[in-house]
Amino acid sequence: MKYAYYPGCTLKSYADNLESSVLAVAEKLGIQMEELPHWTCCGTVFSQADDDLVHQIAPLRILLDAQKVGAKKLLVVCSMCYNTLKQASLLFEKKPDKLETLNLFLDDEDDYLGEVEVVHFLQVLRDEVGIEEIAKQVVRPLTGLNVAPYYGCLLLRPQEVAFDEPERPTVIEEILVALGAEAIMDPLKVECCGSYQTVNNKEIIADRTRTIINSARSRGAEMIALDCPLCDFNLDFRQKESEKKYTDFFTMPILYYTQLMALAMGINGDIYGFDKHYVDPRPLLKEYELI
Amino acid sequence: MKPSDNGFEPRIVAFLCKWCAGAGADLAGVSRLQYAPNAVPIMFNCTGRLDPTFVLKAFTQGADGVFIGGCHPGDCHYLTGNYNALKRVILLEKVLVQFGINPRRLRLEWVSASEGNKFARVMNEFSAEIKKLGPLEKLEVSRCE
Amino acid sequence: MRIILKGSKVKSKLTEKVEKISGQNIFACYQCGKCSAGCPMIDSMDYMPNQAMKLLQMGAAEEIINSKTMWMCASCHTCSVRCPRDIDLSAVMEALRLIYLRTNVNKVEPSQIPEEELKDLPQIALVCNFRKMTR
Amino acid sequence: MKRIGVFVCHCGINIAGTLDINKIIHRISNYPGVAHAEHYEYMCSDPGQNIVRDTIKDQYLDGIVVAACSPTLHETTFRNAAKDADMNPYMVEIANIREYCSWVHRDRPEDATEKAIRIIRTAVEKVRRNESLYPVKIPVFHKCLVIGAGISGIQAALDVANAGFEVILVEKSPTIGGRMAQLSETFPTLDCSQCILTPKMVEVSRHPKIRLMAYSEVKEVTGSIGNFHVKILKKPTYVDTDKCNLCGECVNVCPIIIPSEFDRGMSMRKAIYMPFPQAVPSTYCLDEANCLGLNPLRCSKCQDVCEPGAINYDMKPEIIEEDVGAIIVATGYDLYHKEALTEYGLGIYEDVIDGLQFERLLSASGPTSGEIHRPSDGEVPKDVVFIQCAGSRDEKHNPYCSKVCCMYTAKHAMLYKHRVPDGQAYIFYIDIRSAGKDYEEFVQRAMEEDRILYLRGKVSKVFKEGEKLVVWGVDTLTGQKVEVLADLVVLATAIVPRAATPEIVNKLKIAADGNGFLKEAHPKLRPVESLTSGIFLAGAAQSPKDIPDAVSQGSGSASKAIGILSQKKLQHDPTITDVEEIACGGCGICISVCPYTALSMDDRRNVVLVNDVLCEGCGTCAAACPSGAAELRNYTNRQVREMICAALSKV
Repeated sequence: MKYAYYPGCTLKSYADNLESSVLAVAEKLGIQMEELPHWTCCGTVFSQADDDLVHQIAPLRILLDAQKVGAKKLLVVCSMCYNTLKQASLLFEKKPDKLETLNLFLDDEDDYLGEVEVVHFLQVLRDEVGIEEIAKQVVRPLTGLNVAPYYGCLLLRPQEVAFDEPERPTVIEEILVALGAEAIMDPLKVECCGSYQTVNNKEIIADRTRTIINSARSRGAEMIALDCPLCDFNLDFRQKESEKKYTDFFTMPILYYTQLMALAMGINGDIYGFDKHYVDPRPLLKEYELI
Repeated sequence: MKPSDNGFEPRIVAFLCKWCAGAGADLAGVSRLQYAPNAVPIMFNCTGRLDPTFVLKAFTQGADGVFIGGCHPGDCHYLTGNYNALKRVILLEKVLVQFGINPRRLRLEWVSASEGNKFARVMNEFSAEIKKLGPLEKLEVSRCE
Repeated sequence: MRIILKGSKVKSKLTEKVEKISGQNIFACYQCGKCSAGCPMIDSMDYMPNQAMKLLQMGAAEEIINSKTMWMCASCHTCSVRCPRDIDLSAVMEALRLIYLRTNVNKVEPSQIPEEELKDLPQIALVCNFRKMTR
Repeated sequence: MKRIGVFVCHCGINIAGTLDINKIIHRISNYPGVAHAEHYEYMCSDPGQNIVRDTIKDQYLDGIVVAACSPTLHETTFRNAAKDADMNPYMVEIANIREYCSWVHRDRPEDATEKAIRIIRTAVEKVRRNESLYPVKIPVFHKCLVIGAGISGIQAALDVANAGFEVILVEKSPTIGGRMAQLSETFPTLDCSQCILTPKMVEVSRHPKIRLMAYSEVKEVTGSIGNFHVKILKKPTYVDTDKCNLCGECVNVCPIIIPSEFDRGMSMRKAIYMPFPQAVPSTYCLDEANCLGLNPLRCSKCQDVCEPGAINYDMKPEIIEEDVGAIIVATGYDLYHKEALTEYGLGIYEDVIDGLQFERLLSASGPTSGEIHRPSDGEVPKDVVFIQCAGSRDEKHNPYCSKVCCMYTAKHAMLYKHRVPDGQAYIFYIDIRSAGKDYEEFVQRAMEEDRILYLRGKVSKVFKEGEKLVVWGVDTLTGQKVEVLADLVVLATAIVPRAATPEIVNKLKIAADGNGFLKEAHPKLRPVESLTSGIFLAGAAQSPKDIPDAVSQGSGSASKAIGILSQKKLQHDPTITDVEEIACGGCGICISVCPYTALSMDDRRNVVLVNDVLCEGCGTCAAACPSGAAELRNYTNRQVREMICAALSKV
């Protein structure tokens, strides 16, 4: 399994523990990920304006890069990048006239032919590797650990980009169960964390985070596993604000699902990056004798 | 092209379905609406009967314009006849261009049985338009004597 | 305050612009309120999303352009996936933001964000926010 | 050459006031083929008609043109006059020179006169090539097939049978009664559904003119109006009705337990079962798909215990063939599959149920004997949320309004309050559609007397929190987001056509609309007829309907069927298409454009055949035929071309 890989900015900085754990897990499972040589910003959010083609140039350049290296599939890990690139690729597929305009605009480049498929890492794990194969690689099962998966918005919405049932996704649950953990069904797992409002409205995020964490806790979760760096920031770092605002609020560790995978697969501890979280997961993991 | 006030009176054939456009024309009559007398009606049960060659025949026989009046979409007495007429007209417009006939000389209108006003109006509009276009001269025509 | 309706107002330029930018038919909304019922940000909005749609139908440009609603929207698409009329409400909100931003003003001034906040915030949050809130 | 007579009517001054009658007569007399031209003040009057009759005879005319008013007014008058003079009525043509000419060109009399002459000439050209036509006559089988024995089909069958005609009533399931048998009480009167339905079911089973075939399916239909040939598959019930004494021992011993379809999974049934105690025909049915095996060596518990020996594992499916004159299709509805409404948790939360499930809970004969217990733990729910338009009026599911949900939801909430007086019912609605006799009053009563809380907004999400269901809704009237902690959620899921409807559509060669409901011939004027003559529609198979509407349409379709069955022979307008076999290339284009399936391919000879009965004479096939083989009678290509020439001729 060989893929062209687009990391995006945040995986190289804030979320380097996501990237390192993804790469380690991928290596273990035989997924070859070749980073695009000259990647640029994806634009972070897909422009929903019908009259705003300029904003599609950033994702187009990336798809073009993938085409240049001969990739059929472009593997994305960050869910915001995934959403932007997937929506852009679908737009080019559905509205060839727009693609043509952009191709003409980028006249010193090759034309993008509209054939690169954007896939998310979770999709590869579920459809290409298979949940059973993941289970086989587990050497240190996360037995007894109660984990609530959290999906956020951009993997599931809009409907066209969703590779799982938008209202009731299960892919992270399936992986957690394969790792030996208890997957806690939380209906708020598809609720929004407040996203970019975190920059100028962190009060709201403090509320959202509290609601989501309390819902997971009330169902017996001890930690939340997620996949989006922005959700991670809001649910993890913004717990600081929740603590400030609500005296009855108790923090909960937030981890990337890939960190748990790496842990369960017995991969060298340097790549976990547990120290990067606001809420330290290590006491909990120690309790279960996982570290 | 000749000016419209040259006294030219175009000859027009109007194919009307009897359920909608024909009934609309009846209503125009009962309401005594006055309109241009250029079009001679030929009645069908349904515009679905409109063989494209009828339109070509009319042009070769000296018609300056051909009008087709059918039921509004969804109202066809025979369910889908008017859709067939529409498809044929779209094709005919392309064919007419090939023959050097201005496709504006062919006009399809949906006229319901209650639209006497509309029938009179489109008759006037179409006659005026054909007047403006002038007689159909580009064809070697042998007018029926 | 009473909103004075007239034909010229209902056929509002703003609504027309929103429809053009978003590609959505504002008048398709039949006001079931499902968007509002599921909206995660609604507690911070002055008009609920369905009310914003109604104001757009009425052509109440003032009310809508001065409203907080579109700025509180987090583009989570929950409304869009559940709308029974298949309206992409998220795109409507984007259009409203753009109409404001295209007058060349910022909603969020990047230079005003405190230094220590900037230190913490991941790029993804900043770029995302500026894409939505600045010109 | 044929001798054509032309009769120009003055219509007082209506025609003569504008048109120059003398000029018309003069020009027409000279027109080829015109043997005689004549005018009179009022041609439609008795003396005028006498002139027509006498002249036909005196001048040995072959055809006539009456230049007068619109054919809608007096075409029949003059055709009858011609008939009196031994002329075929189809040799009469009307030239409309009043509505189409004199009335609308009063200010231009000269041009109008020329136009009138052209109009008359086109009529002359047409009638010169008209042929005498005689009505198509078709024999009729005086028997009616009714497919589906819900309330609509039952009503249709009874009406046809009471008119004295034989009826074959085919029902797919082991009992008749359909959806109405599942209902508890009915709006707006709250009378018990079974109480008013079961007498009708019994009447059907005892009616000497009705042959009831339950547990049967229509396999094949051929032929056309008056002469349908149907093959019906009678599935084996493995129970001999004559021997069975309804002791029920077989049910007691049957080891197989599966969810009951009749109770919509709210209770269980055995593999040998009776859907409900009042079932008609009143007998047991062994469900082949779930039985451990019809091989007596496998289980045979029911056979062993049956004293009268009514159980017969050797029963075989039978094909029964019948000839009928008319068919009524009343195949009913299903509810939209609940798994599709993922945001409401239907399909995973036991306490989110659909309207029919709630009917079973309310029903005195239901699994809870009419007491309200929620499925998960049997508790009596104290807060019940009803969600309307669940999958209806929704572009992502079904775009149409399911019509009955507003009313039955009001009824559900009301009946719930009657059963659980200290409970609270909440109804989330978008609009209340209560158009119907006493319907609005009923809904108001639910609000005023039973204090049901109507909230104007759609629910966005339902999820479980402990023992409760959290309902996230909105009240758009106050502009407030609301949350209800409910014990039970009832979804008014959309009404959709039965899953087997496409199959029925194919077998009967009728049409379905975009939503899969059976399509009527005209949405306003022919609402009970299908697009195929002799096949009629009844009940919710055509569109969502409540009981009174379903019964009305059942009666309506019955009266349409009786209209056919009561005739010795059917008559049909002979203005239809003929296909000239020598010219027909067998391309089949005409078949594809015919809206009435009146054309078919004779595969052996590779030519198209016309079904005289089904052809309505629109002429679409004639216009589409590339070889000119298909010709509409009295509107042939030749005729139209000559008419075009006449219309453009110099006056």
